[in-house]
Amino acid sequence: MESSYTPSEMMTAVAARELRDGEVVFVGIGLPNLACNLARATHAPNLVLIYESGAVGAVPERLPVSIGDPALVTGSLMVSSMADVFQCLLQNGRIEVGFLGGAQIDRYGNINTTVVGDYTRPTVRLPGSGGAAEIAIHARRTLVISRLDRRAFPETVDFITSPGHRINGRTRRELGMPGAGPTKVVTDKAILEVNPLTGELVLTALYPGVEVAQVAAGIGWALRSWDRLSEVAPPSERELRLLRDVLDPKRLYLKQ
Amino acid sequence: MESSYTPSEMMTAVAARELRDGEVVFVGIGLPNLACNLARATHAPNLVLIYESGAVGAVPERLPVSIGDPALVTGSLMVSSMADVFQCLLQNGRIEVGFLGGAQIDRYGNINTTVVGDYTRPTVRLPGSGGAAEIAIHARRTLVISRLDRRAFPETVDFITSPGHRINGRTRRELGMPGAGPTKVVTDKAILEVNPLTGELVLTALYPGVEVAQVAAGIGWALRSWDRLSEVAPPSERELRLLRDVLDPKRLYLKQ
Amino acid sequence: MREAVAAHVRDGDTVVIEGFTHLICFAAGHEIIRQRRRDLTLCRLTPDLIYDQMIAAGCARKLVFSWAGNPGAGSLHAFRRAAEGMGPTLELEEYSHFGMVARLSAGAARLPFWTMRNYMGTDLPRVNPMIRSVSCPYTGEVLSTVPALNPDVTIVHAQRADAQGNAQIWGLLGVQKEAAFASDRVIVVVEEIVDESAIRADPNRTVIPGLIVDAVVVEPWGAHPSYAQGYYDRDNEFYIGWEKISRDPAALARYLDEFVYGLGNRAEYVEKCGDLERLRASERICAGVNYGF
Amino acid sequence: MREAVAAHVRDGDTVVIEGFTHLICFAAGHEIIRQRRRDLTLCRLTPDLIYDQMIAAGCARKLVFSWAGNPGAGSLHAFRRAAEGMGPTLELEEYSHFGMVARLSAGAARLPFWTMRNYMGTDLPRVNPMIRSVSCPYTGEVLSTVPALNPDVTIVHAQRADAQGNAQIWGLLGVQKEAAFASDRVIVVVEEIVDESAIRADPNRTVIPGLIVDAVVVEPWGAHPSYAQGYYDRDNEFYIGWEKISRDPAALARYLDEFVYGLGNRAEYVEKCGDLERLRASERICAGVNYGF
Repeated sequence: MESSYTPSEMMTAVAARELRDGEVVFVGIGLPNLACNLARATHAPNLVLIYESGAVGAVPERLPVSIGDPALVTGSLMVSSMADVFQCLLQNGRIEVGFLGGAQIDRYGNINTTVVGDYTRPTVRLPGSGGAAEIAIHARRTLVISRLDRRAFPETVDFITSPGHRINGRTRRELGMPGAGPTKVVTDKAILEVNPLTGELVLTALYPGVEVAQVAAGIGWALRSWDRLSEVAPPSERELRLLRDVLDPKRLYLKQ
Repeated sequence: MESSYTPSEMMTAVAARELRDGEVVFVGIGLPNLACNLARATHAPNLVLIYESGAVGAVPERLPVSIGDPALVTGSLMVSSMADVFQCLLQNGRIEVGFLGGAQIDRYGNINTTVVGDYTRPTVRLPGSGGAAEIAIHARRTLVISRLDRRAFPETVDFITSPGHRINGRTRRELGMPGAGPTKVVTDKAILEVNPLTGELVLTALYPGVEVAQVAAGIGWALRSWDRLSEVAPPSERELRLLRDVLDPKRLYLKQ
Repeated sequence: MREAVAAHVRDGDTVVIEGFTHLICFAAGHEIIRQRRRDLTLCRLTPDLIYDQMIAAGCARKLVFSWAGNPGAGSLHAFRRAAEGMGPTLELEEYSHFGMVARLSAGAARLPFWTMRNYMGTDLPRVNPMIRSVSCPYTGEVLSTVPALNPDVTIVHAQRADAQGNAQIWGLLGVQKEAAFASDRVIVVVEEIVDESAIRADPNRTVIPGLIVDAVVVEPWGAHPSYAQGYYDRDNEFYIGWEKISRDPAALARYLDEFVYGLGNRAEYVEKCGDLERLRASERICAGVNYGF
Repeated sequence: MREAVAAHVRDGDTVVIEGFTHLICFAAGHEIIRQRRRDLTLCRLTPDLIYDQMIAAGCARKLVFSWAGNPGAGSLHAFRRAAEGMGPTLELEEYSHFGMVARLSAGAARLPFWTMRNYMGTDLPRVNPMIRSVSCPYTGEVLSTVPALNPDVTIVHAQRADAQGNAQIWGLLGVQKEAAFASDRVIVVVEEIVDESAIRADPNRTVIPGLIVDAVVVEPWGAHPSYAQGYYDRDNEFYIGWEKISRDPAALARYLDEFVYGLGNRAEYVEKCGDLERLRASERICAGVNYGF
């Protein structure tokens, strides 16, 4: 069964491959953190991990359980105040990659982590922005990791916490956003990428053994796709070994 | 000759007496620094010395030769960045007393440390504001130490670096300045204080053996004075002993 | 702590208990609950378990925040019940982390507002009229602004301070400095009081000067179940367990009875928690630097 | 240093060599003079002796500053001759310290301006049209503004850094952090290069992260005649002596010939200065703190 792997393991491996050596990454907890550490352990040893909590150049000795885990500080290169994190690093344009997730991601990559339903009378109250709004605006590009699900990928989000590529028809450039926004969405079945012309998320690559219909079934709008879809390589033995034996031995995040 | 003392010693002693125990003082080099340390050694042991360089609660083991002397840092309570000094301490309103000096001080307490003559073609180019402009604006009150001299006390300064009590006829309140400005001027012969009604510097106290005429001779405008002038006590034996044996044994600042 | 809260935290106050994951002063939150403060405007980037408890205890009239979740463990259900209209009414004022940091930065500088390049394309300004804009006097660019936040009282937990409140913090710094300078009154709670000479030996470590501090309280383990770098680790089991407790109002009430109302002070809490020693930090002591001249 | 200056400091650049009394990188200033850079816009709160020398050497087209004196010792006469129309023409742009700090803070945050409550009643806005104002979108209060300062290159002297330029500074911090983040290129000059592990052992001491640094140069005594806390004291005799040298253009030219043009690098300068050991700092090493968890 050595070739079998969980969707989480695949998503983590795919996200890791998106990171280039030496890049400065604004890291979140969970799969993004695992993806960054997998990249560091493989093709990107010089990746600089920055957490919104202020840890710069973190080399966590254990799997951080929160974005402010003490293990992110111990042995890091610098601790910044949060004012410096947002002003001197993020707004300054030093963050090359940001990671975002969300309860809802729509056709144009707008992300909602605030409310399901009406803002004043929500059916579900979500945590809110945290640093997500400014990460989506300032990071040179952002990667989204999310499992396919019609509720998670509606035609339009109930609330725009983090702006994507079209907001009421207006482009990021028109609105003056420095970063490129969510250019790629890594799901459990396929990869979606933004079509730079329309600002729409389109299907560009399938995971092994996945049909386009399975992907479309998890998307709340008429999903377009490239004429020629590439197939994404599964996690290598090495990637799996690192994920299972070193990075998440307790299977905290990679079980399913 | 033990009762004899220099003008510098008198000015320092007088300035020291102006400081109340526990006050937070923005200190300059030279006589202000000596005055603060004299006050700490006598009636104000809990005076908090802050230097614009960032040293907070400094207890200099030697006479600092500059506002950024390393002796101001060693053993201090805190080192602040200059952004914090000006925003979180000064603009925040935490500085109770500021010290200022100047090449020119006019009838309304306006101070010039920028140029003698025209700004664009000065006869003498002075160092400029440094932190003086914002100290004059924000410190709850400021003390000025300066020797009497008609050139140093003109009717009107050539350039307002640090605002006093009337600027083109407008009051500090009208201009929105939080602090009270230069309320007292300690000279080598007498003390001038602001008349809160007119904003004018007036003679309020004479040093021992000084005549009003001697003071007026060093002032470039028709100096008004209180009807009843108080006489300022000379430096006590204790004050002189501290100044000469402990605070400035090499007579760097107290010679004349 | 009892005296400090009694003297400095009043009904109707705007209260900030800061600390980003690190150094969250639960000891102060519990004492405020015990003293039954009411109508508080609670401000924090991440309300965390401490504000979830204070909301459940009825201390809060309003919440000002930017991320209201249970980091890595789920929801803050007392907050959610209120926000979803199934609990006591709670007024919400919502920003992003950068917005909250900017509000406290303006407060610390005693400026009425702070400027950011932010919020374009988001719905936050639509639901929060306090997010406004200003035009640059040089470029004409329109930038977003938030108003200053100047709390009545800010409570900061630090590793150590002297008797005057000169407080030293290492590890994550969050926005504690800005919150303290922005506040009218400041309570510093520490793991240990040290002699002034220990502070003066390393002045670059001082984050909050005593001259802005109104009360100093020693409260070992005062940040539990959050952590204090170099003293104890985060009690992650408690954070995970909170999901179950806060989900059930009755269970939450029982928790407050048992661990807050039922106890007189922090020492009793520490004793009741039992084996906190399991969280004791390992030794990773750095080298000192030379302050000589 | 030769390579770093050759690669990163270009004719016509806006250059910042910061350090408030502490850690002023004379080594870099001398190398810029040696490489005969021209038309530089030199920015510093306190031009100090280093910019007086660079002005005398003809490197500067413009000076942006807030206090141009020789701290505790007199005047900067090369600056004064220019300002008083008796030397080469030098364009001046003048602020107060707070204004310069604000300009660099805006630059570091990549905002076009910074807001202050300042300058009312002063003549500075009259002679500097870049000091403007903005209305608060909440209170309507009119506040003063300064434009961002974003240098082409900033040179920061630090006590130590690793090979990537993660730099640690203690003692006075000045505006080095803001200047470095505001700059397009950053050169970090240090008293000693340390292993990355030494930086990682005490991350709260790091002021400038390597990710914004373009070049790292090791230059012991590189800040002489200014000082480096924990390494060497200020050479006050030199500062006092500068009054006499800078007052006489011929003497100043001789100084530059002897101590700058006549030398190939900093090591030769240190040797020529003779007994700098007299300035060696005493030992006042602080205790370390625990980063364990």
